Amino acid sequence: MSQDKLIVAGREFNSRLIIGTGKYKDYAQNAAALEAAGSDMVTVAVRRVNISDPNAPMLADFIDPVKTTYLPNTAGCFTGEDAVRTLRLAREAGGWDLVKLEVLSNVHLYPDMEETLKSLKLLVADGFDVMVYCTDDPVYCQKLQDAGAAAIMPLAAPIGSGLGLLNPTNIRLVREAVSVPVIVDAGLGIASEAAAAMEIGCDGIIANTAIAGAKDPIGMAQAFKHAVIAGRQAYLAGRMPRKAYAEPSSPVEGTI
Amino acid sequence: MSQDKLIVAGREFNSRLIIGTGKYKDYAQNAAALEAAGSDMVTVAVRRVNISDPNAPMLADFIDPVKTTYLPNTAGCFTGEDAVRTLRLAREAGGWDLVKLEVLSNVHLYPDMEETLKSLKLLVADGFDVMVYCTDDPVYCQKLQDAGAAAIMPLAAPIGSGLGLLNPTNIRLVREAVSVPVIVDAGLGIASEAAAAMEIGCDGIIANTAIAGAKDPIGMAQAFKHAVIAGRQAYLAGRMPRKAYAEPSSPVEGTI
Amino acid sequence: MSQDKLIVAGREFNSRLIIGTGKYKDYAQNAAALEAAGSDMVTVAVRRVNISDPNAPMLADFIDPVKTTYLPNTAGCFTGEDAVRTLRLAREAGGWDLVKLEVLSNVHLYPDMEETLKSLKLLVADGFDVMVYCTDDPVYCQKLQDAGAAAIMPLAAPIGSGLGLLNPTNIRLVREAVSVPVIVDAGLGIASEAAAAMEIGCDGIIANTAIAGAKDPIGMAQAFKHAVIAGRQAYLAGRMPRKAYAEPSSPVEGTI
Amino acid sequence: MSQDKLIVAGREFNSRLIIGTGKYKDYAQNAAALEAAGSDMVTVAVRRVNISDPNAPMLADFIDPVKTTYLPNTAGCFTGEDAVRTLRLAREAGGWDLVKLEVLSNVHLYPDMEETLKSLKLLVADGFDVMVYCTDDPVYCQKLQDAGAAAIMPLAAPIGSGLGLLNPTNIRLVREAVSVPVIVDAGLGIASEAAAAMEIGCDGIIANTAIAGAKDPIGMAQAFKHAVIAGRQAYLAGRMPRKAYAEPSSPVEGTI
Amino acid sequence: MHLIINGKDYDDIPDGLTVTGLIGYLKLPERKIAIERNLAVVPKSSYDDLVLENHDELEIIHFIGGG
Amino acid sequence: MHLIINGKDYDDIPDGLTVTGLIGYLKLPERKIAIERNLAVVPKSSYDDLVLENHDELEIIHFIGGG
Amino acid sequence: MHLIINGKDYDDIPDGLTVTGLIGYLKLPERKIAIERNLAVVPKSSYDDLVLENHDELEIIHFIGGG
Amino acid sequence: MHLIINGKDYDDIPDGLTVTGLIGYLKLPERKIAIERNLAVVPKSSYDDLVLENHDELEIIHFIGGG
Repeated sequence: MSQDKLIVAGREFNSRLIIGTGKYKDYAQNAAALEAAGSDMVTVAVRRVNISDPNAPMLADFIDPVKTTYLPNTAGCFTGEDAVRTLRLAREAGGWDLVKLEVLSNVHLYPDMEETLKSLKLLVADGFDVMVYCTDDPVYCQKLQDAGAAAIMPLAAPIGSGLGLLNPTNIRLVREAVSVPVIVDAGLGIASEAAAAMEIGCDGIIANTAIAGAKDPIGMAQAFKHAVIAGRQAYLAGRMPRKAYAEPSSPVEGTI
Repeated sequence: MSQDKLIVAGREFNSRLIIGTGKYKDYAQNAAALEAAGSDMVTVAVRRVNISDPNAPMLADFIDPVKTTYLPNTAGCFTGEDAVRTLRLAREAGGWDLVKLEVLSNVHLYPDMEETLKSLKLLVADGFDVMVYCTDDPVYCQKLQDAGAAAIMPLAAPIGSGLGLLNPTNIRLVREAVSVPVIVDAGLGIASEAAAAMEIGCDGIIANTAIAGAKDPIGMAQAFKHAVIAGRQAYLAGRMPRKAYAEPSSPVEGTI
Repeated sequence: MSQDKLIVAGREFNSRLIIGTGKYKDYAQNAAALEAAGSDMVTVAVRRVNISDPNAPMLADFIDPVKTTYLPNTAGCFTGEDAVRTLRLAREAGGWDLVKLEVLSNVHLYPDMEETLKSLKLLVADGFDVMVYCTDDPVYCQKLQDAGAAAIMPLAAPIGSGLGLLNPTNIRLVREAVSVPVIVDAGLGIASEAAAAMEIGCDGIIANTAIAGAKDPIGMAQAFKHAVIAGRQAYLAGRMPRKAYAEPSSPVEGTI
Repeated sequence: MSQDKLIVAGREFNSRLIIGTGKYKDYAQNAAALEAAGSDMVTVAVRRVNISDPNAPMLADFIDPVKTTYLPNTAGCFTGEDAVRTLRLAREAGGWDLVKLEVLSNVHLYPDMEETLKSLKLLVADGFDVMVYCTDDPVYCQKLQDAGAAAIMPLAAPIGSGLGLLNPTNIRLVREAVSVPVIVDAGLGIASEAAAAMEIGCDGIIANTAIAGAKDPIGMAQAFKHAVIAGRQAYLAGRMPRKAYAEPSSPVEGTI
Repeated sequence: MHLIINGKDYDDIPDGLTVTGLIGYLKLPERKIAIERNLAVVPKSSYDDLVLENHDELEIIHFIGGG
Repeated sequence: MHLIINGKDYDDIPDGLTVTGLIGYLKLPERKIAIERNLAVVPKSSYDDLVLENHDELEIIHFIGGG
Repeated sequence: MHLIINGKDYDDIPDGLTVTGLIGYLKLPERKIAIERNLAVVPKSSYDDLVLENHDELEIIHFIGGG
Repeated sequence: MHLIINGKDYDDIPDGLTVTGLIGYLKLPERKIAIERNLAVVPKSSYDDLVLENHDELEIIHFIGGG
């Protein structure tokens, strides 16, 4: 499967699993989870430097941005303007154009699709490659693609809930409605759900709380690594048809 | 995870995935699927030799019983007597005691638990190590253990249906009701379902039609291999708690 | 629908909903729930009279056995002998032959099918009409019918759990495997689940904890009454086919 | 329950079930289904009069708009302008202000929320009381309420698919996000799904294909009538808590 | 005169018809219909007085079954 | 005499009681009960005639609420 | 002699064959098979010595693909 | 001079500092940070030349863990 790479905005990634960098015990555990997950992209947040303690440990000391692609997000931005302003700083800080847009609402942190689409247009005009966190509404997902999204990232369930893939039918409709990569982001709780999402034909998975919030984050990172590979291979292999009744798997003739 | 072996009746197996040998295009494809699945045990049927054509290709020419454990089944047996008679021949043919007991009914090929328990007692008395195909009835599964079953193998769905893990709650109750290995057998349709079964705490998976009946059996075999590893690791790692509402995965303070 | 009666062992019942008489605040509330449910059969337990307080309120003072059929159960019996002994006393006490057999195990109170079948044969030989609480194993359900069961009553989920209809596929297979009435008993948590069970083709529902354990048992009894009617009518009416994609419900031509 | 009316934009309705008028064999069958459903509101389409055959049967000959509220929809409109223009004509034709806004996309006939919100604002400014067909995105549903929607009507599944309540969690989040009535519209396939939607706390149900497409539409209309009542009463009664394990429903002491 | 009604051309409509006159001419049943003239809804109250003009574009609608 | 009723010992039961007599002695209400004597159900028809004997084991049951 | 092998009649089997002899006669490949004679499993250790008799019923099995 | 940095007032910043000067003054580690001055991103290329003015509003950010 080595040639089956994830390609976003012309960039190639070996792993279809993207992990977050929030909620870990510390950056060391985060780095170990990254190693176990085999990911080559992590989501990161943009925040003010702590002026009073400039020597606090920094993410870059544990996860090398040269070896691992940082995907700056706009978590905490509730308007398009904030999102654009945040990502312009992120671009200057990191020197790259690939970003994750998430404009959340105060309704269960669900993405605000109206503000998201508005922000996307500003960012695209500003030269960004934008991976967009969104709902599983296939119509809006298509609007995002038409506006230039580099990847469509519908939620599986409310962020951090671990409720799993709540609406596989909508994810299928989204998959069919767009041609850019579809990456399921937010809401997964355990590995098999990531496999199930990939089996629908999704191109990748983002997991943060499911891994960081497990009793053993390193083990769960390995589990997600294998689950994403399993789901991808199952999708490519093509599943057997479902049958309403049993069929023998051993020959019926020749018994003694 | 190298030390996390599947142990059945004192025998150690590196893989927790057991594949079938029925329904493949030919034995060559079967052997390739075995290689891809990384299994070290396969289920096999016991049938009459074709006297008129003694040179027909034989399973043993493609899958070496020395390197891969053959698990003879009693598919096609509808009474305990037939099952015992068949396995006694299998023992003489193969020279081993580890067998799979399945006594099916004519009701959707569901296992006949009354006959199955009766057969199990005969086989145990006869010195066999018996892995028992059964329903997901936790009471009967406990009876099977009490009668000396080496492994409890409840169905996920009607055999060959590909309907998936129909009743995770019962599989959980079975898992809690017995201490011998629990291996989900029959009815799975795609890789993520194998992962989900392992996440409940099952010790292994048997897959035949889901792999042999896929468009690309070799690819699906790889998918199941990774899915079983994923599910096992996720179970060992301990999942995050489910939450009814969203929780941010990025820090909320320090935004610009 | 007035002619669509539930017929068990030649007896006609207007309602397809049977309610329990356990767990209510008091018998008065129980009687009010019965009125709201519109049932004409209730399950009852057989217990020792309190010799030291013979004037304690009795069920028969609130629910008239002449107007409402008492269905004595064998709850608390863990062997066939106890079940038969209990029901013989029940028959003498009530003067009727229609009984509910439940032989539970100590594994999550799941029915012990081996003991249940044994008890059933004793009771049938003794002239009882036996409604049998059982698992959703279609093979064993057929054995129960063959042994003379008047009704097959598979559980939806562990008794008292309120987990709902865990395995609709098995209930469908049970429905297809027997010709006597199939009544889903135990495990339902809310009205829509009763409707869903009836839509599969079941002949009736038994609900106890779902009603008695609701915040407002009277209201929930009404809900179950309507749900059972809804499910029955939907089953008889024949559902629309499921479609993978949308279809307009308004004409597409003639728009301005 | 007689006082538990559905109130939309100050209008009171005795039934919480709204049925469609599309896809029936003929208007006579439609009228019979309405009678069986006990609804007092029906959705209707606005279309050009057939000039060449002015004597063709008309809906109003079978369903009296005086006794049954006509809810004109904008099915077939793909832009806000078309929707507004259509409903202005509908208002003149019928003489009422209560309308159903649906602006569909060409992506599986999913509602186009961007256009829908735009149209809603035009209609509200024009004095309409607007019941809005929408996705189950809680953020957009709240935007619709803020823009003056009289009722929020999220789809259960793609229209006409009969796939049922695909995402109960989102319907719950929508229910919690708005205070105006929430009416589940489109995608239901059978009665129990309507009950399940009401149990979440929805205020009503719209069903068209599920009834018109049943083998016996009259019977299915009755089924939906009871299902909506059942779900509503169950919601008001408050369900029992779910438990992971069994609990006896008969007393454990006093057995012989 | 010439009218466009529901997207079709009608060349032989008598001149000077009012909306009411047109309804009678087309034998449209006395039922719930509504008329749009050149993109503006025509109030029922003006049916008697409004005289249609050559090349007017009319939409004449009613309610039919729909989901 | 001594009887075992519902698993408890009763040492001071008057001798020679019939089942009917015992029901009256225990003031059991005239309601649906059933009695088992030494593991055999006692038919209601024999309540008046059946004389209980010393050390008889009785089970006296009725219907109560149950699922 | 006459043998019934896997349910079929074979009338022209040479008399006095041992099990080993029969395997050679039928040209069965030297592979994992097992033989049941009159419902009893024949141990491989006795193939050379066990002489088959007229009308013996034999089952000759091997492993094939199965689920 | 007075600067507002990340929303806080700093009254005692030496006058005439360049961005590079400020980074040194604040002992900010030589790591990936970015600076916004009065709502406009400051290109790294201009750190040496850009002289900060009294009352400038600065945002100084970096990457931290996030989902």
